[in-house]
Amino acid sequence: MKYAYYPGCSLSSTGVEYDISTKKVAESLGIELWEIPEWNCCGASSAHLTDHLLALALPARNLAIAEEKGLDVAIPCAACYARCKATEVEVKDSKEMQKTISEVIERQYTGKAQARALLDVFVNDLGLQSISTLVNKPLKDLKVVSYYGCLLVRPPRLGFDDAEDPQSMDKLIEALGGTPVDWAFKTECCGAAHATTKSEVGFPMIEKILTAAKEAGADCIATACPLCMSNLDMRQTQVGAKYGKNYSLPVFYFTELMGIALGLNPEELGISKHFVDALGIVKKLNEAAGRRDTA
Amino acid sequence: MSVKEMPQNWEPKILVFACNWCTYAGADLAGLSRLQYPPNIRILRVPCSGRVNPQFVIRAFQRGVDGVLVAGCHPGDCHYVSGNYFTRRRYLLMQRLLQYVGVDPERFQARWISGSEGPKFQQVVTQITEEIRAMGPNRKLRDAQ
Amino acid sequence: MSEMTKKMQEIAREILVKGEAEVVIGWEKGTFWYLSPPAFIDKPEDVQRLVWDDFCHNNLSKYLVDLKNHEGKAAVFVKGCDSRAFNRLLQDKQIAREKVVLIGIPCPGLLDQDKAKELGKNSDLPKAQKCLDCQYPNPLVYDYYLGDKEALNEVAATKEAADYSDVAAIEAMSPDERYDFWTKQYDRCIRCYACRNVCPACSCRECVFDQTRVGWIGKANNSSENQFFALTRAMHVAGRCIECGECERACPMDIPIMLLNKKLVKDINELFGEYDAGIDIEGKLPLGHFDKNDPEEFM
Amino acid sequence: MKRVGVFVCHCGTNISAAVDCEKVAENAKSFPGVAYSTDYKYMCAEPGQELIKKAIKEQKLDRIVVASCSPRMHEPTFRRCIESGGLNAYLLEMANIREHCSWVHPDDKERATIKATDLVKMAVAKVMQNEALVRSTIPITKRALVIGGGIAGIQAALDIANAGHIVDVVEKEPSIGGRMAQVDKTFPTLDCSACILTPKMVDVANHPNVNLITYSEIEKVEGYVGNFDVTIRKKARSVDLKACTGCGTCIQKCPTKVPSEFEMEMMDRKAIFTPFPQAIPNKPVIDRESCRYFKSGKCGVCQKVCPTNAVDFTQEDELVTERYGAIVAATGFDLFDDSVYGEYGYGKYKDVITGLHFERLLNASGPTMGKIKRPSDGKIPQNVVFIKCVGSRDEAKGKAYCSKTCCMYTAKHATLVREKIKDSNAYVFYMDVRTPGKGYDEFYTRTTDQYGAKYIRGRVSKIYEKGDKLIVWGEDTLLGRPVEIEADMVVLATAMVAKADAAKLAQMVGFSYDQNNFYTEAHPKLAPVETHTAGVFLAGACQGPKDIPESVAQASAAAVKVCGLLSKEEMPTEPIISAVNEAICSGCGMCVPVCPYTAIDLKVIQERVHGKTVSRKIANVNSGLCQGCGACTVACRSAALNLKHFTNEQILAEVDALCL
Repeated sequence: MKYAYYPGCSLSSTGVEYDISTKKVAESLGIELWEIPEWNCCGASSAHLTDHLLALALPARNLAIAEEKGLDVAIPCAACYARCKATEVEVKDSKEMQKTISEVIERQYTGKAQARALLDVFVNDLGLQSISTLVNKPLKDLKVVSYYGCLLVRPPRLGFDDAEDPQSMDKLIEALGGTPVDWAFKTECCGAAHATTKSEVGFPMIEKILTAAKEAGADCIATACPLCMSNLDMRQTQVGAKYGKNYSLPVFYFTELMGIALGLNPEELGISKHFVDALGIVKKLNEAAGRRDTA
Repeated sequence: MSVKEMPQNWEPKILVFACNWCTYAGADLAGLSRLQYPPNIRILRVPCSGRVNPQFVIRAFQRGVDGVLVAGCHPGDCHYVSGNYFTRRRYLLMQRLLQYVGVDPERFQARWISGSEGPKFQQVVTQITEEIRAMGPNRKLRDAQ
Repeated sequence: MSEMTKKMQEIAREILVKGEAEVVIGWEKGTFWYLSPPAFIDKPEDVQRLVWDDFCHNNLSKYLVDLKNHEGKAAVFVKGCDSRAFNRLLQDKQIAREKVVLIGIPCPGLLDQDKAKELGKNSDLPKAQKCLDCQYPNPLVYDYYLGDKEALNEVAATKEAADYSDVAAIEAMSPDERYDFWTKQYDRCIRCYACRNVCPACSCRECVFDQTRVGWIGKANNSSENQFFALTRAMHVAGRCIECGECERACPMDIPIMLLNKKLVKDINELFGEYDAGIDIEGKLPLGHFDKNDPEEFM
Repeated sequence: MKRVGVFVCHCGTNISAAVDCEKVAENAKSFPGVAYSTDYKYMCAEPGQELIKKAIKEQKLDRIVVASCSPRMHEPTFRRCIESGGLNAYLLEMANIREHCSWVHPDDKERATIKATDLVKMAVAKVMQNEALVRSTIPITKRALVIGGGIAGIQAALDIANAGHIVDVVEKEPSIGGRMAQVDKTFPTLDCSACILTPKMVDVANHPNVNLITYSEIEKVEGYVGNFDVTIRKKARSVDLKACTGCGTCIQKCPTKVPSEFEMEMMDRKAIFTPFPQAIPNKPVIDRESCRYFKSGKCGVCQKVCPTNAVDFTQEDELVTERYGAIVAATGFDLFDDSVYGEYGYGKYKDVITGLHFERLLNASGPTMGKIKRPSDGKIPQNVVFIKCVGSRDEAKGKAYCSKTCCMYTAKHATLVREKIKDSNAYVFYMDVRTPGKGYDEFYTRTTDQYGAKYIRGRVSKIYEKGDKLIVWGEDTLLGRPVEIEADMVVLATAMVAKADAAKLAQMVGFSYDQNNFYTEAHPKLAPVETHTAGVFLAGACQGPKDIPESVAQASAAAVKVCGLLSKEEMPTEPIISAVNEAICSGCGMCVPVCPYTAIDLKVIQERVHGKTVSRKIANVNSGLCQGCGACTVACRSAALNLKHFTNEQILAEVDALCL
């Protein structure tokens, strides 16, 4: 299995551990990721607030490079994925737009190279069955709420999973030997950049998600988006202080959890980079496994 | 008057196959509403656009018609339930085939015109007449006689 | 004698001796080395006439229509394209399955007869045009199979996908160029109707071109009538042509008839979804049904 | 020698102002076949018609062309005219020189005249090939079939029966009554559904002209208007209806409990059961899927306790075939599957239910004896949230159409919550409130003003459980604010959808259905109860979402259509239909799937070939079903099929004439 790989800007900055864990896990699973050479920013929200064509042309360039190679593109970041998917769909829908974009980027992009969420690739292309056979350190008794965020499975007609009650990450957690915990905040918005620019709007949103995860009885949260990660992990102490709560709720990229279950070194996966201590829970997991082994 | 007889004041002759229930009624409505259009079209009434055999179309070109329009009810509105869906399939192909053998796309067209679309009837036949007038007499597929 | 010829003769003899069929339709050597016309064998001692070589072009399934009212069974050899022809006729209800014994032959592709005639016996001959992008070299339906039973698709398709570059080349011309091209082709037509007679999709009891009373077509042999014939025939086989190329081979005037048929195959695939005729006899024909979501160009 | 008469009408000045009618009539004299040609001021008026009749006689005309207005206007007039002049009505053609010529080309008399001449020329060429056609008749079987025993079916059957015709009602379930039997109260009057339905159920059951066939399905339909041969599968009931007295002992003693479909699975029934207490026939049926005897061979308690020996495990499905003159489809509706809305948690949270569940909770014989209680813990809810348009008006996940009844039943539910539960709150999330109907808007106004239901304009984005509450997040779009409600119960106003097997029945009978599988009426305005298949009529929600009064009205309308048909001994058929040239037809069957009326089948004929008798298949047009569209004629490559009055020869002649 081979895919073009589009990490996106976040994965070389705040979300570097997502990048690290993605690459490590893919390697262990035998998935070849070909990083798109000289990839450019997907345009994020800035581009599509500014100019429609720009918002499509930016991702189109990356997709076009992958298309030349004949590869679909695996994209970890939910926001990058959403922008790339939107481009793919628009190009497929409109020959005219396809032409315009090709003129702008000076490359051909016909929509043949598909934008694929990394989670989708793992769950639906590789398959849960194949993943579970490779698990050697199951996430035994680890209660995980899967947090998909608002972009990964939306809009409904483009998504690879139910937009309101997605299941793929939960099933993945199960395949890793963990205990997926059902909750109602899977696709609730984390507030995105509001935590920075308008904390009075953003913080309550983060608070709701963390509280719900806690109430659901989760040991940790799994996510697929670097911005969600920032909000839930980096802001956790700050939000807790504001609402007088101590969540102590580790947040993982789902790729990190996969890495742990596949037996990779947590440090090498980048888990030590988290703000809320996440190594502790991994350690406990390993100790429990050790006890089971000796018992 | 055929093309040969009046080469100077040539006027295109356009045959319209109109289904009885929609397009023929739409043409009637255009009349009732006194919507004017060029007097170049001749309507041939058929019960359903699904009755229009492609051979009729080729025959019309053979005999010297400059353009052919096949028109019927909008998909879903067919008086006979599904006739126009077959029309659509058949003439999507036929149109491409005619173009493939060199017939200019303007010469053969198909349209959905409902019984309430008098203005659309006017607009469609006006447009087709003007397109074909600009192209001149049709020589393709024509009988030499 | 080739291995396959031997097998053919053996099975033909067996079938005739056992009385499984009264006649076996196969190929035999013709007047020239590059001709292998049909052979109708009804006596076991005649089976040595049968031959399998690079020139067994004739689509034998069509002959079954002539045996429609024959009481006994007929056995017939089928290549991939012949088996599609058989399915075509079955779907058109022109033959009864139970009256036919089918003997399948995997076909690696046949050689170009015209080139053989031109270049001579010991030259390097190209494949026949129709075989160049054949997708169905193996018979789809048979009672006996003369190839390797284990390898179900023992001969690979000649090309990965059907090749429409010849059609595309014409599409790329201007309307006037296209018209001139086809006029040149059909000006040659002598309206012998050999293309129709050999075609497994042409199985009408009375062809419209013979209905002079209705007046579909005039007797005059001119460009206009010839093109009426060409276009009408193309529409009549649209969605039903099994691409055996027999029409083109049979044409004494070398008119590229398959260029019309392939255009329709291509358009049907593009407009209504991939469809290969003569594969699924239960399935609906492209012009025998519709989809409410068919492309809409007539608004 | 054919002698065509051409009559050019001036229509006062309607035609003659733009077309030189005299010249057109003069030109026509030179067309092949024309023996007489003239013009007149008003051809359709009495003197004009007399002129035609006189000319037929004096000029020995054998076919007529009238150049005047649209045939859609006066074709029947002139057909009658030439018929009384002694010609067959179908030896007429009309050239439309008014709507298609004078009215649209008022300013170019020269070219309008040329065009009118061409149109007459085409009509003459066509009429030369016209043939006399004869209207024939088909006999009518005086028996009607109603498919579906809900309120629509019951009403249709009663009306047909009261008019003196025999009618069979086929119902799939063990009892008639349908959806209305599940409903508690009816809007806008709040009278009890059972109280108004059950008397009708009894009426229909006792009517001497009605024959109820319950627990049965349609297996096959053949034939056409006046003569439908319908095969009905009477499913094995395992209870002899004649012997059973309906005492109910078997039901009492049956040890197997399964969730009751009628009670929306909120209550159990037995394996031998009647769906509800007022069922008709009030005699049980064994659900063989759950019955212990059928699963393991053990038990048989019902048989042992039956005082009349009515339980019969050996019963088998029975197929009966009956001939009917007309069919009413009244098969009703199903509910949309709300579980596609992950955000509502239907199927996940027990207290998120549909409106039909709520009806059962309201019903005195339902699972809670009419007390509104939560399915999860039986507590009485204080805050009830209603969400409208669940599955309706939602192209992304549901259906594009409006389910029409939900606004009213949700108002009813909200009213009843407020009435039955002290200090309760009823919140209704809505997109629009649509209440056209007699007394409907007044009812809605009472719901909000008098009963104080809180209507919130907006959608719900999420429902989740928190403790024993359901947290409902939504938006009040009028205030532009998010709303959060701690609810005890959520009721979804679920879309009405076509029955899962609706398409199957339609295909079997041969009428059409829309993209949502609702049955298609022949005309949305002017033929709302007819189908495109003559003799098949529609009643109730099988045609589209409807409430009870509408269903009843449509049922009565369908009954009138049936009675109109059955009141005749025979009916005339339109002679413009397809015909097969048997000598040419090769029996390939291409025409069969293109016929929208299933009017063509293949039949076997015998013929002599080289001294032998051989049989072959050919197409066969059923003149009772064919409506004359001509689709088959184009599907037929060899032109073995031809459409009378619009033959290949006629159309080719018209095309040729145009260019002469």
